[in-house]
Amino acid sequence: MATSARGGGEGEAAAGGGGGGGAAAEMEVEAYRRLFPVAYFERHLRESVRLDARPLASPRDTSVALGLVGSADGSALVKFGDTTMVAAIKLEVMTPPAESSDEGSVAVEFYMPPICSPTVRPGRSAEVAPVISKQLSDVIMSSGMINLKDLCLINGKASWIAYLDIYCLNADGSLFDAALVSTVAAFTHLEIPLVSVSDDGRVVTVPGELEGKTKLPLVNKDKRKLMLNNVPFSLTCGLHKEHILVDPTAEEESIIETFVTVVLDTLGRVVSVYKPGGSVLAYTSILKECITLAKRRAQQLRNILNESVSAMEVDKSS
Amino acid sequence: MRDLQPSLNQTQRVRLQSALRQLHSLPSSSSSSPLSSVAVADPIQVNHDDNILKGHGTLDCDGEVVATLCGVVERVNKLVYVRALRARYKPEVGDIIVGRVIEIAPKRWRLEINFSQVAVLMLSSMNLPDGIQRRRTAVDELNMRSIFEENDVICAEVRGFQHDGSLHLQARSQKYGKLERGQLLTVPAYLVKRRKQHFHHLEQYGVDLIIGCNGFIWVGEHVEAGENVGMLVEDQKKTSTAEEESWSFTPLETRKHICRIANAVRLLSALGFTLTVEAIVDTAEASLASNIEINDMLGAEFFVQTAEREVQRRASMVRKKG
Amino acid sequence: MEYVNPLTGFRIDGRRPNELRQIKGELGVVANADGSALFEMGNTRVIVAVYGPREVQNKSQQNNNQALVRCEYSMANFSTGDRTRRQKGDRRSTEISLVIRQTMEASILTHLMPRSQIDIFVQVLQADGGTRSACINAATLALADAGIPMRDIVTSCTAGYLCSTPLLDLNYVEDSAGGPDVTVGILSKMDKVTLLQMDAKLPMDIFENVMQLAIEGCKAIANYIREVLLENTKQLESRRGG
Amino acid sequence: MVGLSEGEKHFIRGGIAQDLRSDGRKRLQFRSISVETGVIPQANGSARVRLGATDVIASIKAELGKPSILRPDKGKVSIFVDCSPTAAPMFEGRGGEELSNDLSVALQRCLLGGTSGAGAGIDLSSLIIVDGKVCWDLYIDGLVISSDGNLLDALAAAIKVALSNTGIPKVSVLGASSDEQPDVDVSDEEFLQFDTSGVPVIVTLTKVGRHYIVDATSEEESQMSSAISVSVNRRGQICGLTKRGGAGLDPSVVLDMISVANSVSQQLITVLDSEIAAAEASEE
Amino acid sequence: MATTPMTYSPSQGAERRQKQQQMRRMSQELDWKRSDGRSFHQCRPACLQTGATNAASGSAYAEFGATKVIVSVFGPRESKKAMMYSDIGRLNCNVSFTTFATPIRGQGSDNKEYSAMLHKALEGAVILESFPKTTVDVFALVLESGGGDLPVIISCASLALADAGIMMYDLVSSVSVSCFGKNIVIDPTAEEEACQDGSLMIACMPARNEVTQLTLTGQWSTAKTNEAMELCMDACSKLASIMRSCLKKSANLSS
Repeated sequence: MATSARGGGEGEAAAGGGGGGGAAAEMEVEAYRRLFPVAYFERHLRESVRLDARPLASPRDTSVALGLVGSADGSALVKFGDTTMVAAIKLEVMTPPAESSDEGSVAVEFYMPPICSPTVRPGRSAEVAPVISKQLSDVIMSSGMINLKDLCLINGKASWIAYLDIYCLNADGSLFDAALVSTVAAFTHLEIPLVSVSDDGRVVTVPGELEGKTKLPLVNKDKRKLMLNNVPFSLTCGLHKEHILVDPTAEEESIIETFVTVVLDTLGRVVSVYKPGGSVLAYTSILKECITLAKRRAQQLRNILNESVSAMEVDKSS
Repeated sequence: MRDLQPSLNQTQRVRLQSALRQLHSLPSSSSSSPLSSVAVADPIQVNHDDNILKGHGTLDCDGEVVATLCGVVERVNKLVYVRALRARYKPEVGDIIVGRVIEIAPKRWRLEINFSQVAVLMLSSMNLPDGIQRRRTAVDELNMRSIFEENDVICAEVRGFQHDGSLHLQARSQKYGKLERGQLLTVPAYLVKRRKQHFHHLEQYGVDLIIGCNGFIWVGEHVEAGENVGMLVEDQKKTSTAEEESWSFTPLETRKHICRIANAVRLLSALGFTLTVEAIVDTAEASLASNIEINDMLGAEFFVQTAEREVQRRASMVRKKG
Repeated sequence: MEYVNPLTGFRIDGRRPNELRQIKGELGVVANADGSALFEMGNTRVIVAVYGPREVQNKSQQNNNQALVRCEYSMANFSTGDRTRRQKGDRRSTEISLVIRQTMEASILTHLMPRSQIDIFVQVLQADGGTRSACINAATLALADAGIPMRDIVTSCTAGYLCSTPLLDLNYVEDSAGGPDVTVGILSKMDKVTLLQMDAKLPMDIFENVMQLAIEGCKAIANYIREVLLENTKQLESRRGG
Repeated sequence: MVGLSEGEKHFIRGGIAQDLRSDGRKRLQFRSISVETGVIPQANGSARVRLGATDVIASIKAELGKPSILRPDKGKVSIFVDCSPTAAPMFEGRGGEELSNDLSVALQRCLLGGTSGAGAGIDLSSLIIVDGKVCWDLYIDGLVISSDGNLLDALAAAIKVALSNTGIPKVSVLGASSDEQPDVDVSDEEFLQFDTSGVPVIVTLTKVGRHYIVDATSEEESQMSSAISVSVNRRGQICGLTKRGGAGLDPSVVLDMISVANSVSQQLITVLDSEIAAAEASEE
Repeated sequence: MATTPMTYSPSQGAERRQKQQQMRRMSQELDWKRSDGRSFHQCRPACLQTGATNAASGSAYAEFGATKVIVSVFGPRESKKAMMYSDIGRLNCNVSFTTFATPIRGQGSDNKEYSAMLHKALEGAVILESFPKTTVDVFALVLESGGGDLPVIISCASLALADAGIMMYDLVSSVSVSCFGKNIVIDPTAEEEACQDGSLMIACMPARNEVTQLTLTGQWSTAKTNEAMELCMDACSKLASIMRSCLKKSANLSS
């Protein structure tokens, strides 16, 4: 189902064993791969190598770019190998409900437009999209990453609602992990516009050039950046037979028996563990190993994110 | 053909109404009197002692015979039935029809013929292009599209209903087959009367006119029976340059005749007059005689004139009889 | 609000309580359909086009013993007083489609046209009360125009009860007054009620009066429809000639 | 969908090449057009236009609304077209949606001018009642009842006629406080006629072979290689244009088609003018 | 979020109106400065890239100023819709916008108008006979709407079709102009489009000198139409050569 016709190229040479095969040999390997995907995959695993020539415990090349979408208040583009996510945040004003008059809110939606995968057609959304929306929203809330009180503008009158929309541009496995990184990155990039209250009680933005000139009272002069407290990162591990494969691709996901997704916060605490059904039982020892792998990955992601922040600052200043 | 409703001026309207009134008052040449018209649910007077047979368009309702259609009550010996006017085509064995292929199914073509179902033309009910009578082979079956393909207009004959209720056609004659180089018109089937001859070669025009019993009327360039025009158009499909195509177009003179005949059909159908070859040719001739442009045949003035001419024609027929 | 003037006994639009609005039927309004009709009851105006009997389009719905009858009801955006952009297939139109289909199916001799399909497309141009009645009346005309055999002429009319008076053929204002209203459909020759819809409580004796009034309305409409059909038939026959 | 055999297609193409179409028309000749006004009495204006077997209704309804923040000095106009299943069984359910959308967009493009409101066939400023507060929202609805080609031109003609038949109630402003929504009184007796001098007509040129024809029937449309719809006003200015898909065209051909459409449109406007006058006379 | 409260964007309304009025006033003059400093007849720099997503048979990413579009092409593959017998393939186009593409957060739904327009612009260029009985799906996602969206989508889609190896008569490139009073301004931004007096968009196959799609709004004289068309055609052929070199670059890379 999810065989990526193109991603194949590099994997074969390493896997086929022959290495030096001509076009004919390549065809044979390709045919074998399509006809017997599991056998092909398992033969790789025995050599401790994956279809794309990665070692089992290596995630794909990961990159984060901030501020891609000019029309949004915060945005980020995240790539895990070929999996690509764009996340953007738009801030709007709402009247907070009475029971939480000093809080704003976050609305998360995860989209899988038809461009991301051959299996998605216009008019019908992919069935995993709402599941990932829900997981993301749960993790954002339960991790305490955002203090909703920071989103308050005027107690009881107005607060921010952050619409976070994540589009998957290319679905090649580990969608949740990539979506979560893009979420964190978009919030990191988020710049809250300077606003004041107009005569009719509506909150309006104050354009940069008018700052200091407008007669209207500025509401949020010192709340222009959101403090992120416990930044969560996640790692999805595929469990197949006795092997653990981190950051699986779509092709691997279609073969692998089961998965465990571990979400950790800044302090290395487990925020959530998610394991959909599946044949293999995740033993405690395996789970522990997954957590160890996730810690390593979280650190790595934190570094990548920091680099992207400084890259952007360099960009700005130059 | 209800698409033709010319906008009449005041005088024309009065003239048309008077013409139609006269038509109404003229005694009809057929046996039925105007009084025998019925609407749905109208009772039909019968003498129950006669052991009458209740035919098409009638229903027994509490001992009374009532009509289920709008139409004219016809009585043939003991049979009483309602002859419907506007309705889809009711096939009878031996009817010559014109139809359009809508689907190619195993060993058969399925045709739209203005009936409540599609009609079936079996490969075996069809003369093969080579003209040899033989068993149909699998190769023939694969080549069906080279005989008739989707949307082709075909002339055939009603063979009858099969036991499964489907309507079958046959085309085992040189005169049947694909119709090309012309136009297909559709009129209500009740305007076509069954006659001995439905193929007409109008020699003076070089035009073929086929009046299908199902209300599909073909007007096209004359083709000698058996002449294989199919190949001609096949060739054109391949050679697609505009220049080459233009050589094969219907000559303008013939096209004028085709369009004039076609407009005569459109006009008569809009007026609701029976479509006989005589009426059609008369109308075309009348338009020529009074120098009416082809398109103006569909205009208000000629519309009214045609109605008036029909009044005269029928009146003179009554006089002859009387 | 006074829907019936207590002094004169006239209704808001000047009718007597048992008076129908102006009705008008016209055949052949859609060029390419097998049968079509326009029907007006006062300001309510509908067009019906009938396609068929023709080959069943969706083979799985084909019935070897009888014709498949289908109906789709749509309202033009401009059909109501307040302009509303309506979605196709909303609940109300699905319901009315069903009512029209079932009512017409009761009259069509479907067993005479096995393995075929008859489509009744109803388009409301103006809705001013009694739309479903107008649709049924128009459908009868259109089906007859298409030469589809029917048991009987089906007609429909509404009646209501306002200001202690049974009222025939409610217009929109009367219809939205919130009083009880009854929509009746009859097979006119057989004198059988095939459709009865009422949405309010009404004492039995009053109900009978109101329903009787509606039936009278149906019969008057049936007479009119018969005349239209007969006149059309005579016209077609005399034009066709011998 | 019109299914035609190769033979019939060839015949149609030949007729167009020889300037004698199947019904005897010349390439640039319309079918006879018939116009009826006031067909929807409940609307502010309405018209029915028939071109051969093509039959459409346009209705104009005016409702009070609020001008958009971005254009406080203008009223709003919206155009929607619906293809009734009565016209063809294929419009059943959502079958007509694509065509309806296409026609709606093409009409909007041809009648509503640029985003600034310049070049609109309908003067949007005439719809304003109180600047920034109250305006008329004009709803233009087209309904296709019967379809035999050239729907767009027929709809645009119907809209033009319906607009000329439209009376908009006179409105007097009662309350005049500056920041609140003012009270208005809508007259049931006095109506203002609409200025329709600027409303364009649409002429669609269908290219078949090397030639173009106007007012194509569905059968002829099935033979189109491409088509261009041009909206032209009385002064001969182009007010909108849409190419209706199909094959590519040489720019010089496009320009030629525009100028042909322009000259045909003036004839169409004259025909419509006299039909409007006749329809109004017969309505009274 | 089960119940989304009524929310509004703080940048709505007054401020945008002011900006537009300012723009409007300015554009009435004979000579004014475009906000991004371009001259009237200068296009935005075009950034094009093929192979943006590899889930598809072919894809392309286009960035013209603030306008960012990504297009994927799938197929030829089996048609989802039941089709009548046909010798030719089907081209299916779908355009959608992200919720954050526009200044005011949108619904992110399919844009039927653009889908239909994209189809019309491409159908004259794609050789449908080359994939009988199957469908080629062209899906476009507008990441950011910064003006001239449709022309960018069209150009980007034809690049993606080429990347997918679908046979075409020529690349389709598309450019639009806005008209302000007497001035014609090429490749307008969203701000400019919001208050233009008229617009003209051309999609064409420059190598064959054929127009595949042309739309025009507002009032135009014949002379001005000619001028605008010429401007667009010229820009289209320049754009096409950029597209061509982009394809060549990716072809060199992959070989």
